Amino acid sequence: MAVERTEELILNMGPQHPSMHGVFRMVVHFDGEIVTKIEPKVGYLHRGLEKLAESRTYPQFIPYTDRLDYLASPHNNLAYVLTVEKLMGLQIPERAEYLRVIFAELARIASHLVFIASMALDIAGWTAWAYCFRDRERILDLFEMTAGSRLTVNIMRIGGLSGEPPTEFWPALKSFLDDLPEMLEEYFGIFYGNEITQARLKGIGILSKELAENLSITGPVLRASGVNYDVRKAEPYGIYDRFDFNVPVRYGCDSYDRTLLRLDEIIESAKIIRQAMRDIPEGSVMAKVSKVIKPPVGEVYHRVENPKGELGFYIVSDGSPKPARLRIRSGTFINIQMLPIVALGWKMQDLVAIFATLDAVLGEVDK
Amino acid sequence: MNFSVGLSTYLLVGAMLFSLGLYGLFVKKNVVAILMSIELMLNAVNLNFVAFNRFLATDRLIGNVAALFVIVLAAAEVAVGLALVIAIYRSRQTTNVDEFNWLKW
Amino acid sequence: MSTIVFFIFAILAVAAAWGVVTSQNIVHSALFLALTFVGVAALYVMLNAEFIAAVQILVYTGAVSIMVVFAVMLTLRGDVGESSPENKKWGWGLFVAGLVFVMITAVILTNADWRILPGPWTIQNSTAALSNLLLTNYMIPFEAAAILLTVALVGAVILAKGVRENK
Amino acid sequence: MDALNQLPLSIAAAIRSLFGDSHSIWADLTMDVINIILVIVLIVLAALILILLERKIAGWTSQRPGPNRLGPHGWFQTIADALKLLGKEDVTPAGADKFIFKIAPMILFALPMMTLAVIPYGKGMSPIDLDLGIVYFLAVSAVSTLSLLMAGWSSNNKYSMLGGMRAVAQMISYEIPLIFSLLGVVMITQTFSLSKIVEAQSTVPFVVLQPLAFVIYLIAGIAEVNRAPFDLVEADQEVVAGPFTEYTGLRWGLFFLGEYGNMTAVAALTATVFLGGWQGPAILPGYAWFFLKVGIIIFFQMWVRWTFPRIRIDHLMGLAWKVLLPLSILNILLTGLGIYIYDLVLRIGG
Amino acid sequence: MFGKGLFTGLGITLKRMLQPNITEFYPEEMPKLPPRTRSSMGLDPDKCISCNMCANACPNKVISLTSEKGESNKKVLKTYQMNVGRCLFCGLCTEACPTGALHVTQQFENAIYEADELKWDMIQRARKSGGKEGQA
Repeated sequence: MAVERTEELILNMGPQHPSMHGVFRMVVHFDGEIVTKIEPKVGYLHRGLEKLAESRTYPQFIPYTDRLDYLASPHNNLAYVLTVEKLMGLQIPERAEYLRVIFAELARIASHLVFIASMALDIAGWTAWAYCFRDRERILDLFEMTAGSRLTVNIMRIGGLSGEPPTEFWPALKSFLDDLPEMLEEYFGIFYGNEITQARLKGIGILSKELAENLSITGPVLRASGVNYDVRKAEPYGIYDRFDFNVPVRYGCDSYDRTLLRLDEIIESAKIIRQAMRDIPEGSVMAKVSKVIKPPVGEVYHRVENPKGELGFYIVSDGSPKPARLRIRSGTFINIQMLPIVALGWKMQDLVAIFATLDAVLGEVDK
Repeated sequence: MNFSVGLSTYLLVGAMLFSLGLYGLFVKKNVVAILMSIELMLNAVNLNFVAFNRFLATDRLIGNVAALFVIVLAAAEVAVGLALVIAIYRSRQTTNVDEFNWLKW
Repeated sequence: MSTIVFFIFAILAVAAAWGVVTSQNIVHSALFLALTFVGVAALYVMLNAEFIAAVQILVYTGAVSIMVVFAVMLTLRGDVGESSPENKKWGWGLFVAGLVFVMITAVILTNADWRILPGPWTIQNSTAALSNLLLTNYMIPFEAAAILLTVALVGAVILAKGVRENK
Repeated sequence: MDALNQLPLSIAAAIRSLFGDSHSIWADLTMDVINIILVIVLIVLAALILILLERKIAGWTSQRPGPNRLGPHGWFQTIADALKLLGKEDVTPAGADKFIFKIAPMILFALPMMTLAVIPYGKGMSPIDLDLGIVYFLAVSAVSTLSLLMAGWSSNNKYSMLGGMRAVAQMISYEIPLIFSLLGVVMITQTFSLSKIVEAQSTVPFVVLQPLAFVIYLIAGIAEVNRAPFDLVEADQEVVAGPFTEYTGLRWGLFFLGEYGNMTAVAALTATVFLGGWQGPAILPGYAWFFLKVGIIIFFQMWVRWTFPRIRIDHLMGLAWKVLLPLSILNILLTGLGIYIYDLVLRIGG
Repeated sequence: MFGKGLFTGLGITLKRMLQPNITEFYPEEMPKLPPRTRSSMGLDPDKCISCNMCANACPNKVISLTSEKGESNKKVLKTYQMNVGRCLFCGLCTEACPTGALHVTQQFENAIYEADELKWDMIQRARKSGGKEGQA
């Protein structure tokens, strides 16, 4: 048989494209509807955060970390302040530790809700999107009443938190957790349980365990490929070793399992928050920290389990109030490299769905 | 001059369509265009069938039946023709009939 | 009244057919072809063959769409303006086509039997009559056509898809 | 009640009586012009109402009020949007095939006008009562494929072209189950005339006799007018807006009108063929029943749209060829058997 | 059974369709923002001791203030400018303020037409609002 060839279609998807989650751009080569080659292009949202850090003092950089993965900003705060505290050898009060866990896990739930919403939207399930955003509002309200902002929360400080949650925080949190199972049931009914969704996602975009490990994929994408790896368990930070929770792992390696894994993680996060609510001690939320933070000379790396993957900060300190060098290892930036490999041979619609399962946030990708 | 629409008028329209199709068949290089020309000729024939039926056999529908069969044949012809075009295009990367000078592909 | 309508559609059909064969752009050709079909369908209606007219539009719009798709698929994007070139023998083509046209015209115009106006149309329910005819007198050709279509479509699928060679 | 029922007919007769000879060519011509205007008004009105309804339903499903600024409960929102569209710049992209680009939306808008002209809106109230109503309807609505393809190709945009290609693949595939599902009804009534089909449903609507065909027609009809979950042609997430990507202002608005007009046409045919058209208990006049049924079908289409995700293209084709087509052929077979048995019983009994 | 999920989805949307709306009708009803919401900054010029802590805490050099020695050698605030175009609304300045002169307000309608209006003269703003805005 002769070489099969039809006219190749080169399509420039993004940076302005409805399904590109911001300003991601990929040059996709199509044979009909089949993807034959993908060239991802990043950098449209590059703000030079790593360089900016060198001209900001340590506390001043915290608001910038909000702008990394802006759907789970407390997590970025947490990763950064933990790194600085590790560098300084700082102990923080117990109550602050518990509150950090609560906010981090709330942020995980919020981030995963946005994931479900955008996943549903990318396969045109408009109403599921609206429901997820409706319920995410309640988490954002919790953030707002505590830290004063909804999206760029800026809640963590080196040595603790920006403030004690107000009194109305606890009943609101409890009622949210109580309503959560009902919400998840609704998402399942309208999105996961739908046969069209399952047909769209099951068996699509197989990311094998070996490939995932070789590409150093992290986070839910990795765990959906059957690898039981979670920084919270593998290298517990903060007080995560005190909580009883499972790391959900799925073995399907496909888009559907990557999507469903987020739902499992929401359940586990809710479990952690409940335990933290039960055990939280009274006390201060801020350690004694000098006004001008001057960590000792040295370098440090610390990582946390961000909703999107492993988020690590590497800081080199020269003893001045400003970091000499700061490097961010962001989860989706690494995860996104699976796209040109995994999405090959699938259809255009699958490409959109596979990209959506990565839950890419361009703030984190482009830094 | 009588402008009433008689049989010969219809037949003349058919003849024009047929000749145009024939012309296209001769001069077009693109296979798809040649298929289109053939469609034109078949339409001309159909028009004649229906016209003859209407004028010369007003109590029977044999012309219509013939036209229906021609439409079926045209559909089959288009399907096979286009399949051939795509098969040839795959190996030769051209739709130009002048370059279809191999008896194999 | 009907004369005017006839000439509108006849001229439309012929002009569109002219467009089909002279247009250098294959997609334009295909769209002109659609216009020709519409014109011819209108003529069918004037010839009391409504069913044929409807089938004509139903079948041929599909065919034309497919042709456009093929034309686009098989044409390099940049030069679609000259995607349907003409070869050097246009003089011969013109000559032969013109000759055929003159011959047919001569036959039509000299045949006095055909110089007639439409008589009364006696068949009331022509679609029902047509179906009766197809399933009684023309049963065998009808079935044969069905088989032909099936075979042609299966063949088309095989041709287009390509047979996998056994390894 | 009967007077109300006959109201449009009485008006028509009154207009005709203005002419000396109520069946002169001028009376006919006047009535035709009035009918054409009525059908255009119907489409524009339907589009105005349906666009608002669509947005309302989109809002209600996600617990929002929908448009609520202009007029009571936002009822004038669509009019404002139409005015906005009128004021927009009419952009023709460089490198577009200008004539085709400009004519494509007009074709799509003209088609529902042509199809809605043969629908019987009430007893004796078809603008044109064709013997071949169904065939005509299907033939005309098949042309919309071509207009989408023209729009997609002429825009000189790869997304548009992909959308146009998808339109051809999808609509030609779904036409077949669509036609086949209607054949069962045609076999029972032995006519293509829509008004005769409605009259045949005076005792029982065909949805009872042909439930399978009804479901097939509903699904294929949604696919035929490119609505979710079969809206691959203008799938925002993949091909931006498909053939409509490059259109602006009034031309885009014409596409919108065409889409809602097509939706109305398909719903009207469903109501006519399967739900008994204007037949109904005499508590409401016939045309009210007709529009009620059309409204229910359209509501169902919108409800489905705001619930389901979009189907993938291979599943779409698979559904048409592997599920709906065999089912519709089975339906024809069952209908034939049913008619045969019914005749047999009649012959034995009578 | 195939199709069960489809009908479940239809049921959910129908149920939600019949439920009351949850939309906030801004601007007819202003949202009730919690007191900590960092929507904009407000300054109480009388409380300000011109210590420059806010300007130092700011990551983006938004705040610039000048002062002059008043009677009894105390610093008196002369000008207080915020270049809000660069503001991250992180709230670090209000946290740094030792007297609570600079505070967050819930005034979130900050849209303006001219780029020049992004330079807030905080003393003027305080005077204009009469100290009423956003008593946190």
